[in-house]
Amino acid sequence: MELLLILVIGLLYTGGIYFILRRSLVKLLLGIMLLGSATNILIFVLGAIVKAKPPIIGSAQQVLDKTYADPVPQALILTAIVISFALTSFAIVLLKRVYALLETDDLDNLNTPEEEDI
Amino acid sequence: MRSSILQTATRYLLPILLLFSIFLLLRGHYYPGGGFVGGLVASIAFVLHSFANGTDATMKLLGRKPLSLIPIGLAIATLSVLMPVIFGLPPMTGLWLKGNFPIVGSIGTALTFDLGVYLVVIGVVLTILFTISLTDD
Amino acid sequence: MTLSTYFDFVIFPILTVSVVLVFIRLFKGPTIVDRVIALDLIITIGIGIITVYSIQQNQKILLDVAIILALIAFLGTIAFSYYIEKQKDD
Amino acid sequence: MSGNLILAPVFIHLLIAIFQLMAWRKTVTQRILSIGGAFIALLSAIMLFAHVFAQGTLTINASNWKAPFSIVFVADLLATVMVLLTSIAGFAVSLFSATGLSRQRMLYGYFPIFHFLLMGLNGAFLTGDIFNLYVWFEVIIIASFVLMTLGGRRNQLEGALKYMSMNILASMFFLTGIGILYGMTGSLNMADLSIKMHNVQNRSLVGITSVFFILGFGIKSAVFPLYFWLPSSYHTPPSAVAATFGGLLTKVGIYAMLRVNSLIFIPDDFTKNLLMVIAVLTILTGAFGSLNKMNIRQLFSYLIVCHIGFMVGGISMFTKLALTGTIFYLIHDIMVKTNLFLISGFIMQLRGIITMEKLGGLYKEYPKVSLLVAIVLFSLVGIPPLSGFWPKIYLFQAAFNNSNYFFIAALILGSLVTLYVVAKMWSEIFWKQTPDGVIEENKFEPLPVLRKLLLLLPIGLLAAASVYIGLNAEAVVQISERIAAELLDTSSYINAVFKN
Amino acid sequence: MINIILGTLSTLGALFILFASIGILRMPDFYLRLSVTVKASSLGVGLLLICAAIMFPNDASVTTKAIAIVFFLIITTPIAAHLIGRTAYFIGTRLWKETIIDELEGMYNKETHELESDPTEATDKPVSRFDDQIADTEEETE
Amino acid sequence: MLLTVLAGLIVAIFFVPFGKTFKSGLSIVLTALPIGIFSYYLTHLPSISLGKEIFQSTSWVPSLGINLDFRLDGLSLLFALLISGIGIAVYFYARTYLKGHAYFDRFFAYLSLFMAAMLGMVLADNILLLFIFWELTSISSFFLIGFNNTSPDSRKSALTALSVTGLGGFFLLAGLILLGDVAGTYNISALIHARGLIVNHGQYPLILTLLFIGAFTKSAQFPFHFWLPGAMKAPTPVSAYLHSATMVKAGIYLLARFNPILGGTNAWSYTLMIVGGFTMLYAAIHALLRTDLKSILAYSTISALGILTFLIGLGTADAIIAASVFILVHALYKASLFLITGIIDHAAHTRDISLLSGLRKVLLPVAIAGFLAACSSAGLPFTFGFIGKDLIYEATLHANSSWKLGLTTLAVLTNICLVAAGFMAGIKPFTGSLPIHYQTIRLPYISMWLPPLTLAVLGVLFGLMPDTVGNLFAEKAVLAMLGTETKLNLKIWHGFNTVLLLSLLTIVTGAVLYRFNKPIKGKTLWLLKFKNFSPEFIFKKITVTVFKFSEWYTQKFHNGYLRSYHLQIILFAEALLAYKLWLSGPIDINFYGLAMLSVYEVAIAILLIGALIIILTTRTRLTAVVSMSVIGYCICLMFVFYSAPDLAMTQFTIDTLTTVLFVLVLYKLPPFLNLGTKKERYRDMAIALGFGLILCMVALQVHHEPIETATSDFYGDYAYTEAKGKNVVNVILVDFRGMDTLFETVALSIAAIGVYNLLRLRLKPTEKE
Amino acid sequence: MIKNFLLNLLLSFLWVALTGSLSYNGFLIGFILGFFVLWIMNRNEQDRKYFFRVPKVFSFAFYFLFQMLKANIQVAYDVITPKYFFRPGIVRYPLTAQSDFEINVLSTLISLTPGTLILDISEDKKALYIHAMYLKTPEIFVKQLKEGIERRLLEILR
Ligand code: NA
Ligand code: NA
Repeated sequence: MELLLILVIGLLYTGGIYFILRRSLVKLLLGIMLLGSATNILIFVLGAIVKAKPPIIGSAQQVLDKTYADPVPQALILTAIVISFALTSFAIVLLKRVYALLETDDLDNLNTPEEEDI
Repeated sequence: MRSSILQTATRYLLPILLLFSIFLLLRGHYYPGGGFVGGLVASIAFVLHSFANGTDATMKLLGRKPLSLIPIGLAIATLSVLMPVIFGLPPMTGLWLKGNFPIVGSIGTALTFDLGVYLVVIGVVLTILFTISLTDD
Repeated sequence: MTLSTYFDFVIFPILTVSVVLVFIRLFKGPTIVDRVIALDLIITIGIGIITVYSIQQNQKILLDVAIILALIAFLGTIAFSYYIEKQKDD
Repeated sequence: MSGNLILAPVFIHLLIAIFQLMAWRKTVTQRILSIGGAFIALLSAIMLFAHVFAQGTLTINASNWKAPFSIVFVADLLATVMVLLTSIAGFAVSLFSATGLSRQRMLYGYFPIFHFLLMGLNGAFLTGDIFNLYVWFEVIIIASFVLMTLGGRRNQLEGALKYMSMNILASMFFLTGIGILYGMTGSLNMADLSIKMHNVQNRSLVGITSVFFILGFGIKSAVFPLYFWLPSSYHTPPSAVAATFGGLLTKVGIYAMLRVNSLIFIPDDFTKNLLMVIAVLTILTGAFGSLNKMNIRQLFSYLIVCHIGFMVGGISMFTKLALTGTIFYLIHDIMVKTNLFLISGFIMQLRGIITMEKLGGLYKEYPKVSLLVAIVLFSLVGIPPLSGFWPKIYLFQAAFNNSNYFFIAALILGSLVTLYVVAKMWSEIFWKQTPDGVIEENKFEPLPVLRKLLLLLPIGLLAAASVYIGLNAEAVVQISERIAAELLDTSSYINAVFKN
Repeated sequence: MINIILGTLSTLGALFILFASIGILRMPDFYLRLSVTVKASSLGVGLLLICAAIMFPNDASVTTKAIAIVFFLIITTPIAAHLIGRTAYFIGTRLWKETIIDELEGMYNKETHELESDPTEATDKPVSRFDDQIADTEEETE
Repeated sequence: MLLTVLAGLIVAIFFVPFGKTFKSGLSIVLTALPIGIFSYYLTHLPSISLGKEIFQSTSWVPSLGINLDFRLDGLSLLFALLISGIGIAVYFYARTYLKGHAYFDRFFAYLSLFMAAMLGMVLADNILLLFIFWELTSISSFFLIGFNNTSPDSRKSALTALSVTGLGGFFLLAGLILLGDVAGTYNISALIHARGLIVNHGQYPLILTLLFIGAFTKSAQFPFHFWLPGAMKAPTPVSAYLHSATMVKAGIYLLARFNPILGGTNAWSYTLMIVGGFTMLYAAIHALLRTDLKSILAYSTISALGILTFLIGLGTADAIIAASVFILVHALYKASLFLITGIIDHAAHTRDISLLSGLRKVLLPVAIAGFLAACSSAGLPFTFGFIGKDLIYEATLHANSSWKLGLTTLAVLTNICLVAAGFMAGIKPFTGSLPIHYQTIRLPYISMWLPPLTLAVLGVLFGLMPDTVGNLFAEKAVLAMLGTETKLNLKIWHGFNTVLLLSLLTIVTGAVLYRFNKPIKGKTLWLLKFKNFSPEFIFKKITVTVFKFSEWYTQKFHNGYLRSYHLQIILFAEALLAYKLWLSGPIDINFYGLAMLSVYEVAIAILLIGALIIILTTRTRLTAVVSMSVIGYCICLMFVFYSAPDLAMTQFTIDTLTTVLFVLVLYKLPPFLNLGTKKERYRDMAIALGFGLILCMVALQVHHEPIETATSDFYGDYAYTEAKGKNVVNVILVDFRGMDTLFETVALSIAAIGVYNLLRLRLKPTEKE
Repeated sequence: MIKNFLLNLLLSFLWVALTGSLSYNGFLIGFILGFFVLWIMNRNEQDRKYFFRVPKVFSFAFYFLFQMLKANIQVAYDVITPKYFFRPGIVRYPLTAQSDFEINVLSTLISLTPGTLILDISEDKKALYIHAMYLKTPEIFVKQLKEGIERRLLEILR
């Protein structure tokens, strides 16, 4: 299973990198998002993955027995997900503004000389 | 995009979602859920409302700028982190009330902290979405 | 044969096939609304899959996720229709 | 309970920011809070430094679990020095922005975000947990995005876009590295990692992991093939912001490199050579870039790149001498670079422009200011006995000891170019008379005296700091040497973390 | 015994879902796809949830959760369907050629999106839904 | 001693607040500084001349071995006296010269700073301390050359001077540090003892090269000489002081100082002789071809410096004696000639000797001074210059080298030119008939003409009592330079010998040359033909090319295209990672550790990959967004399967919100563009695939590693018992690693505020900052 | 007023359902929270009484489920068989129901029964526009609905 996941991760990275090499604002954004997800899954896979044993202590037990999924990567990814949401939302709006100001989607046109500013 | 069907539906979906979000918040320490998801669901509730009745209506419903939720949430979270310092413990040390409570399990700084997170998340999401939908350029 | 194996060899394959079918629709379009409902259906099937999975694995906790899906999924659809109409205006 | 002192520089800023958010749009309150708070933070930083300098490394286990399992904050000498410098620079900038920044920007929450940024920096320096470091980095970059776009002018946004996308790449590399580290060792605590990394059998994998960190921190600290975001963006935001960035942001990358290399990956020959090549190229790139720039902020941006090269070179050698030089340079650089951008801001206030062609006549009109600026500029160049001179001695010595002649050549070139551009700047901005018709062009009334003084206060403060560093080099040398020693022999750090 | 019930119910549910997906693939126009998917899927999922409820008999929470899920699906799906359907119509998504009647035609007020109830009041010309799909063509811009 | 050094600095600093007050007559007080210092060192003269040495040390940066070590021996005393003595003259002179100048105060601040630096340099007994003062002299000279800051070319030449000397400075620093490294000490006295070690060390050549570059740049040796004529843009007193008498001698001082440490080897002497020899002749000839008084003097100065370098290179006792005397000689006459030039410039408002004549009628004392100085420079008998020249010829004649004759001729030729040049500068303006328009010229204040006169007269007086002078000033200097005790006996009359003949020959030929060498502009123009070979020109060319290159280089890399930045970053990353992977060899995968693969997982994977393909291929943004959400939901399902319900929930809700976010702004976002050629697309796809592949391999490697569970076990054990929570993930988030969560919420808040600002804040165009 | 109270009860039941803890204080918390939630959103319509409708509710529920199942099978059959039997169309359906609540429930139910789908409702809430799959004539279709679902529903709701 991990192999399949790793394949998926590789493809996600591929897609992300390909998109950040484009000239389009929106593609840049999508690329960043793809890379973010790729990284999250990577972390998830690198901590061992376990099926159907969520790290929640059963009503009977006092401690989590060792067969259960490793909670740490989950916590890390959760943090990472939320942070990348913050980044994404900011990025989206930044894009919107850039587009509104420059009326271009072409990243190659993003070079206003200091003097022309405002 | 006004649809009376959606509006009517929102009337009972909003409270359901809010309730559900609080539910998620409170049980987070025992079962899946917690401040983040809770906050996200709550903000989704308001987003839904704004889709149905327009953002201004939702702002009216909230009564205050969502931005102002952020410092409150942060303050609650920070205070619950700094609480232990008063007792000479390092920050973020969990302090608990005696006894067990339904759903919540035990009540302590962890919970108030999660509450802070909950509020911050609502504030953040709503600030972002409503600012966008209220500005047109 | 046990329920679990039955799920593995009958139910899950059926659901898988249906997901793939829906995905074909998503791929074909032709209009954006088609894609949107395909997405919506995928999520609904997802709920189904989660349910079956939680039965098979005897993990009721996973149903919580299903609840959230059921409760929130339609927001996406609403958002899209909102967008598409708005776009028609401009 | 001195443990809690460690987190004071973090939480003070956090609380300030929260209060300021509550006082949204009340700019006067916010300014008072900012200056007062920055001052308190400075005091706490001084106390912390004094404590650590006297009694050695301090640690605290947040949430009170035993060592590797809770997020531990470690105030060793390096961290405390960085915090101290941050607090000094922060205080200066907060003074400057209280007078120098447009009210509009304040209305939209400049101050809270500025304090969040300072909080992030302090946190990054103090944390002893690699993932927590990642969180701090995120706080820092998001805050910097916001500060950079604050005002939303065209080239601000353009700069911000480039800045953002490349920094996000950096975070991606960093996070991936962390994931791999956890996968290998199941630990996130840096002290714990430095122990566990020894037991990892697959050394090549360790090497691969280190590459991810080199990439992540390399982008952050703007080294040669990864530096592009810096010169694309640093000239766009208002000077107060640029000062914080120019002084502190890239240094976080350097700090992280130092930390990670000393604790987790002891640099092998490959890493050393790689870093050395990077350093030389970085210096060249920065030097070449700065030669032709007429906009002084762009010029400063390239100088930052150039001087980052000096420090990376020091890290690459990773000997006591080299590290001492690096640390000293770090200390000097933070003071000076911050000040440079403040000065550019002051010039902006006076003239409304910062391109050399259009400036001039300051030597005639503001003799004392000119002197002040001259001091700063010459300490940047490293004219003895000002602050920039001393670390170079160490770097030269180290380079000779490792017979890194390319690095020596680069050092000389970099210093020469710095000298040249600084002298050119001086003759253009101060000696030259104001070109005709420029004063008419910009409609900025001359500054009221009080305002001018308030703007100059922070500049003077930082200038005094660098002069002090220069004249009392011995003290700084002692500190730097101690830090270098601690970086080479991490046992004190690890013992402090594990409390034995 | 219980396994057989579970088996049948789950099979039924899965099949209904399958029908829905075949439907969304095969149906000739958008509206048909929409109306097929909505119920088949929700019914199917409903059946599966009943399985779940039966699976954990002595656990109230599962039953209630199952009920909750079904309940939520029942509330939300039609609304979503209604909105996307109306949007689709509004942007002029084509009806199937064998559609026998379209009483909605021309009832929309173009400017205000307001929908008349009485055909006689419908002053407006039909919404031109036969110019190709705006929503996409705008997107197709290269 | 430290005090004398600090005095200058203190005065300089003192000017910052109280500068204005000195603009009045009060400025006379300033002269107290040089006078005081001069008299201080004068008092030491007897004891030092008897071979005493005075040390003084104050700790400064012990860890670096840099302390305020000062040492007063013959050499440093000679220089200290020169600096302060000529300082007196210059201070007096400048007071009048710059009367009423706007920057009067700044001028004296710089001057005092310079004097302090210069003193510090010659007194320093620690090479790094020496370097510190060395740099300070460069800086103060920069300020003084650019003193007329409004004139572009004085700015330009200040910049050139600083660049050249600065370049030398950094090389010198490197050299000194290497030296200290090799010898293990920065203390000069200690270094002298380590000579053997140093000279035989493998690094010796490198050290030498670095030091030489430093010295030559400072002392304007070919090919670094060109900054000096440019430096004549400075006010005349400055030229007199820095650029002839003192600062330019810093390089000479350095060589003299290091002669006992590094000297005596072939590398040392040949380099110095060749460079010095060439410089002295080259510059002397140039001097003849000038018509501007100042440039004549500038070139003759360069030539004189060449002579000194040459002599030190020669290194014999005679040579060193000659050098030490010549330093004094030259300082005296050249300073006075410069000051005279200043007076003429003031009076006649020109320095072109083709126009100047007959000024003796109006400026008699000046004329006398000029005459005396010229004689001294020409080395007429009974002048100190005569002694100097004799010694030089002695040195060349008795050089223990095979081609002493050649050296002598070189010296003679140079001196012939210098004689002529000296006459041109000192005599030409005063002889002949006085043009009408100069009739009105009045003699300036005494404070202006007395200093040059005094110096000139001294030039003669010393010539009359060479022995005493020699013993007082030169002998111990020689000791310091040679390291061995040598008796000087300087006589006016050696009897008839080759040296005398040569001297006479020199003088006569020089006079003749002066007679027939008419100062015409034409010659200067003729000189321009060769300018393409002049080092100055070449230096300019190099500079220009460097600038062009740097422009090109900077544009090449930092070209403003975000994607090319990304490209470079990614390529760099791939290169490094690929190399590392290649080193690590083949990867083995443990299939046992793998989890069972079941159909729904495959389904999800297919779905995800499919969605990814749609995103990459679609032409419509909205489809891309839809597919993005599909990917999100797939990830969510994965989290469900692999027992991460919390993640699944968060992923799903956030994904929904992201979709909403997109939808809200999407129609304000640009449509997809497919800019860029097909070729580019293929290339990028290849790069992207490479990256994906690399990460897969890395992931496989990591996955192969055994799993450490200490941390998670700890959390599992204490989550409920201690932290009172059963959802371990949540307990981690709000307790074990709560700090992460707290500051992550801060990050969220910042982002929100940022969005708010981006959309709401609109600056007025008038906003400065 | 009473309607709020009922909605509140509903919420607190929902709460119990969600928490799955059928206990007094669980219910109590649910009630309080529900009250809180409702209090957030102040809405005021006149209220109705509705106590004697429980049996009808059940009968209606069964009727509806039967309809749904039947139609579903019909549709399913149609979907899997190659030939299409359906004659789709969009029909205007004049409403008897008035209150938002009625209309809402009605439209939901109509949408849920296969073959019919609410596309939109007119601005003045007098007419629904329904997309139907099996259409003999619009009139018959409308009549069926009126007799069937709408009448039974209104019996309950009024
Ligand atoms: Na959680
Ligand atoms: Na949770």
